[in-house]
Amino acid sequence: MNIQIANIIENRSVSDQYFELVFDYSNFDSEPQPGMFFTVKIDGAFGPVLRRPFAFSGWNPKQGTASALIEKRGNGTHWLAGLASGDTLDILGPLGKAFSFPQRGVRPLLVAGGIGLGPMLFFANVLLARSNQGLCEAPLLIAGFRTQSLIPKLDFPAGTLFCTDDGSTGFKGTVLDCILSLSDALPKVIYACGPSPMLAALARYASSLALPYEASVEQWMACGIGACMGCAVPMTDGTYQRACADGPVFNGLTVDWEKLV
Amino acid sequence: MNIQIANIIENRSVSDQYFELVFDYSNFDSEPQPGMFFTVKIDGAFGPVLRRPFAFSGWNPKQGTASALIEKRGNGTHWLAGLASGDTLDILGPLGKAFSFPQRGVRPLLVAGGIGLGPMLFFANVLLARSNQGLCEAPLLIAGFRTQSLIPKLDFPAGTLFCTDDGSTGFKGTVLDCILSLSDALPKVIYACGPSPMLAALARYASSLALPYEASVEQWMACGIGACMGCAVPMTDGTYQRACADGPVFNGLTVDWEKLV
Amino acid sequence: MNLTVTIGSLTMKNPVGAASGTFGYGSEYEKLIDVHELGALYTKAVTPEPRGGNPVPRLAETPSGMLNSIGLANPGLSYFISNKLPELQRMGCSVIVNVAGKTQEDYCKVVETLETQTGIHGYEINISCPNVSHGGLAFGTDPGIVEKLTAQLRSIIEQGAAMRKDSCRPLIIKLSPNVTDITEIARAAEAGGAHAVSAINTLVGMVIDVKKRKPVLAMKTGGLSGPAIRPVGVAAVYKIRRAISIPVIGLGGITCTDDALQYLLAGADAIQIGTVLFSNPNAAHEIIQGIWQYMETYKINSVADIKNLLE
Amino acid sequence: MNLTVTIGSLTMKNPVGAASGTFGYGSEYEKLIDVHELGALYTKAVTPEPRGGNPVPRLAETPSGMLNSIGLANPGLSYFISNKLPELQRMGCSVIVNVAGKTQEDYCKVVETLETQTGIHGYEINISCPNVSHGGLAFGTDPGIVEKLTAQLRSIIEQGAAMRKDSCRPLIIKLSPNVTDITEIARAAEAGGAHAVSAINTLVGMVIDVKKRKPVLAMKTGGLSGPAIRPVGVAAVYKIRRAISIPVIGLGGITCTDDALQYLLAGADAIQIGTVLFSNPNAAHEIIQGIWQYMETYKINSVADIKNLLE
Ligand SMILES: Cc1cc2nc3c(=O)[nH]c(=O)nc-3n(C[C@H](O)[C@H](O)[C@H](O)COP(=O)(O)OP(=O)(O)OC[C@H]3O[C@@H](n4cnc5c(N)ncnc54)[C@H](O)[C@@H]3O)c2cc1C
Ligand SMILES: Cc1cc2nc3c(=O)[nH]c(=O)nc-3n(C[C@H](O)[C@H](O)[C@H](O)COP(=O)(O)OP(=O)(O)OC[C@H]3O[C@@H](n4cnc5c(N)ncnc54)[C@H](O)[C@@H]3O)c2cc1C
Ligand SMILES: Cc1cc2nc3c(=O)[nH]c(=O)nc-3n(C[C@H](O)[C@H](O)[C@H](O)COP(=O)(O)O)c2cc1C
Ligand SMILES: Cc1cc2nc3c(=O)[nH]c(=O)nc-3n(C[C@H](O)[C@H](O)[C@H](O)COP(=O)(O)O)c2cc1C
Ligand code: FES
Ligand code: FES
Repeated sequence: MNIQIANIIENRSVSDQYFELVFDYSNFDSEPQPGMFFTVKIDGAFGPVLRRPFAFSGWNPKQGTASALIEKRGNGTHWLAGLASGDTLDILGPLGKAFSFPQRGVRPLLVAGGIGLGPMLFFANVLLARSNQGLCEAPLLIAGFRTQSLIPKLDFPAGTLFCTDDGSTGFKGTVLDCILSLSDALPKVIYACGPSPMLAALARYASSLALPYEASVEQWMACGIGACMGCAVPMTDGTYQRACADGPVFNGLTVDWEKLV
Repeated sequence: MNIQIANIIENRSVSDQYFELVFDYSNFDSEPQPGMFFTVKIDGAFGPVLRRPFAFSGWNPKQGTASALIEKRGNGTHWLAGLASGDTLDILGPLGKAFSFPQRGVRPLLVAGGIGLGPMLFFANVLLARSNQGLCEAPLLIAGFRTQSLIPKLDFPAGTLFCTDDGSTGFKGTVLDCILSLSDALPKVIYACGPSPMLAALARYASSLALPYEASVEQWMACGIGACMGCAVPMTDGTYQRACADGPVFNGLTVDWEKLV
Repeated sequence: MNLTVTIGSLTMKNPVGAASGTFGYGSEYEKLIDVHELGALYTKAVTPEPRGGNPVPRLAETPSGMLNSIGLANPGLSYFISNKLPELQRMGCSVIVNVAGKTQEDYCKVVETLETQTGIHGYEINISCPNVSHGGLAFGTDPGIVEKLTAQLRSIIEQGAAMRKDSCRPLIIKLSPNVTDITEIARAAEAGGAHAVSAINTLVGMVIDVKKRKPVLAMKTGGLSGPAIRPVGVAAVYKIRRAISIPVIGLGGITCTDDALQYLLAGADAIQIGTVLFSNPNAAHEIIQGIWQYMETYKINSVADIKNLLE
Repeated sequence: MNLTVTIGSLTMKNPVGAASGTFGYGSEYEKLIDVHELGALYTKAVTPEPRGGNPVPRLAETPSGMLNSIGLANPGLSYFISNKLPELQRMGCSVIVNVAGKTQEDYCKVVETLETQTGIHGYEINISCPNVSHGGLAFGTDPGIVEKLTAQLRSIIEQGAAMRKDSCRPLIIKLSPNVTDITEIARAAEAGGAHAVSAINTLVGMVIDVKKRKPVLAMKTGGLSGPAIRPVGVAAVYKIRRAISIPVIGLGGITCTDDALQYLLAGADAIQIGTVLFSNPNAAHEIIQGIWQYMETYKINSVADIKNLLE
């Protein structure tokens, strides 16, 4: 983990609301793993006081680049969307805990909701590579979106299932509906990133089947490195964990989703 | 006076610290006159709460453009310097009172200090045009700078005298030294824009010779249109006038320069 | 759908007012915007005598805010009546005269005199002024003084109304945030007979120019306004709303519809915009439209119901 | 040239400290910056018992600032002593323990216990906590309570020093800006025997999510920090400096050298940085360098002389 002024290698729109930011990662001190994130300082002169956190969506050690999939939400992400190759970014990373690898012989189910796609795509690609080496089974990625126009124009692993709320493409319904519709086999382990209501629904599902379940949680952050206790995530045992340092990936069965909002 | 979202036609560096901003003026409701100014909103998303005031440095009714010479000082002007043709600006203008025209037969002396050049160049060009029509004498422009590298690469009226504090070009010394060195004839009327100490020195000089003297004064502004009383300029009679609405051009002999800082 | 707001006997056509000191007496803005669209125009403070105001500089910019030390510069009561009031009367919006003074008598004198005039729809009492007969601490910091001043002004306007055979003009006490417990002052104003309170006035602040090695403002400290103080204002209104039952007018750092809605949800009956007018004179228009849309979205009939939407 | 700062018996190597609550107990930042460069590290508040902190969300962003309602989350006194103190002792900078509590006894218990420990260089008493035995208003709003609390803590540390046969650790009272007259509270701290005061803690603020129609923070209000409050902090320090003669430690919205210099010129003997660390962890280093350069430019030998440069 360190801070670098990184060059933007590429910044391009990949769907209606999403863009892919690729930046020089050659000067960072450690490798990003799926589930980890970084924070970006927004707009030098007049920017807001908090950095913005984004999950890694990929890492290319040969080219020395890393990437994130970003949704245009407020001022910060709109500002980011306006940057181009050649601009620089003040980046702090890699931060947080990654997803753990599935056991051999268990087909991992990866579930992404909306912009939660970034880390799941990264994880899917890493698992694919591992499965090619015989280290694990090939993953199944299920990616849900409100509507077709949000689905980014990117390479997805073969067999990826798409769902849309409005049925404009793929399965019509939520990712959970889609999982329930999988006739062939019940999932054995679930990894997910997406909006909290989706993660909570998956937690209920995983819990009902006693499936291992890891979820990457979003919470407002200040320091991003575990010092300020701002990003607390409520646990079922009544304690709080820090999204930035103890997460963002948690055992989804131990998160108190009700209290997380 | 009105507010327009104006297209930037050209924005280019003209010296070490100065740039010339040219923008579409075709939609404004009245003509800018030398000494008048406009205010610009800085950086939509995260900008400061106050607009930035700049004097007009030119107006081209045929092309429907107006311009300003701007010095890079703080965040606002640096942000402005980064804009390019095609970007838009939120502009309020024209504001304030202009210089009055000299009587016929009196050669007007125009004095500019640093970035005070903008309005004086505008005025010089307007007076040149009038003198070509026989409406007044051709003006003499004296422009002072700290050093040569600040002098903008622009067209100056023939006969313009340049002074630099460090003697790197032209007359070595202040604009007042330069005036005092003019052997041919004493000035009959002075118009000036520049740093307050320069304007104050000219006031002492003009007063000692009982010369008419108009000075364009800088003062922090909030509303820019005369409503808030923030831009008060202290007068020798103990009252305050508003730089934005009663000025920025004042009878320089009535300004209380001591109290203006 | 109904955008009107009722404060005492006064009905404002919508909840958006221009804050005192940022809008002059309206005439300057007439060239830029439709002043008659405003729910209310709160004038620059009026004092008994003309005041030139403070030495310069009077302004400083701060992160997401600004400091001002205008010093209640105003042409005085007589000039106000003869020159500004006629202008105000043709603005087409409710005119609330902001009143300031150094002593209790000053406030009374201004209100008493204005009670003989027409075309005034209410008074906003700026109690952030230093109280000379009380060691210079602002009037607004002492609940006892606030209640007494309010009661005295209330009785003056009751008399005025009786004389004019008219309903009593609303008395709005403008609260200072520079106190330990703003609800205590709000309660004092209510107890004294205020028809409403407005909150917040500016926070005390200072900027030092490190190159010149002196405060930027000639008066050293000034009043902090703008988005920087919005969270302080929203918190104040939220607490005041739960402490008193007269209407609350919220202000401080409002720049757009969402900011205005924060105040309305927090419990404000109306709002004012100040500093934003300097960068966006059109803000009132935009916010009025925006509130209308919000009410449509949530199917609310009256602005007063927005506060009930807060969970 | 001398960057050291003296507070009571303590000499800090430079005037730049990391503010309580923004720097944890230092270990997280060790990976990013040279923590030993700091003049002082003010720990996250320590309370007698462990505290999980407030419900979530605990953070909200505001214009040039942020709200937090962490709620004094901390592992409690015993865990602090066994696990955090050893870490702190190897940081290589002065360690000031920030102390909080719900009752006067809480504060006394923490300080009393820590007096038996080594590796602590001073105490900063967070009197912005709600005082349960006093209706929930913060300790720091009542000069009488502040003087009494300060005096009691002073006597505890005097005894501790005697027992340790060591000089007395400095007692720093951290003032809340949410009061009518902060100089009154500063005078009470001085009268009670404080070695220094620090100012300011956060302002009370609130943000409402107009789409969700509820306050963003689970606790509704939170503490406003960051550049937005800097003018309030500078004004407070300027006034406090002229009201008391013990050292003043300035904080609130400092992001860079110029901001720090504003506080030092206003009269602060040292400064702290908080919120800026979230966006720029390297800020302390930059500010220490910057103050050094300023002193060179103005040919000043001691940080303490910067305040004399103010005209
Ligand atoms: C661990 C983590 C990983 C994330 N990964 C991604 C990602 O890969 N792609 C992506 O598009 N988004 C991601 N996000 C969300 C992203 O951080 C926000 O969308 C972004 O900060 C919005 O900034 P803004 O200035 O555009 O919006 P603003 O207008 O400032 O805020 C819009 C919303 O964004 C959220 N937000 C703003 N600031 C923060 C903050 N400091 N911490 C948490 N949430 C905030 C809030 O919910 C807020 O309501 C992630 C968040 C976390 C915590
Ligand atoms: C009537 C008038 C005409 C002007 N004409 C020109 C011009 O033609 N060309 C030019 O380069 N500059 C001109 N200025 C000065 C220009 O407004 C400032 O340089 C600019 O506002 C600085 O903005 P900033 O954000 O870059 O600097 P900041 O970092 O915000 O401030 C730097 C300095 O700029 C000045 N300043 C900042 N904001 C204001 C404000 N609202 N009002 C007045 N001064 C301010 C202050 O002295 C401040 O210390 C004029 C000013 C006035 C009042
Ligand atoms: C330049 C200026 C002048 C002001 N003058 C007055 C005044 O005369 N009387 C008053 O009660 N408030 C005055 N105020 C305070 C505003 O009315 C308002 O309470 C404050 O600015 C907060 O709102 P805002 O953040 O929207 O500006 C003034 C504010 C500014 C910025
Ligand atoms: C996340 C956070 C947690 C804080 N926790 C504490 C605390 O435990 N004790 C305390 O005295 N102050 C605490 N503060 C206040 C800061 O120490 C400081 O007084 C305030 O943030 C103003 O400084 P700044 O603007 O530089 O952040 C906290 C501030 C923040 C932002
Ligand atoms: S953001 Fe500070 S602890 Fe997680
Ligand atoms: S800037 Fe408002 S009166 Fe001049």
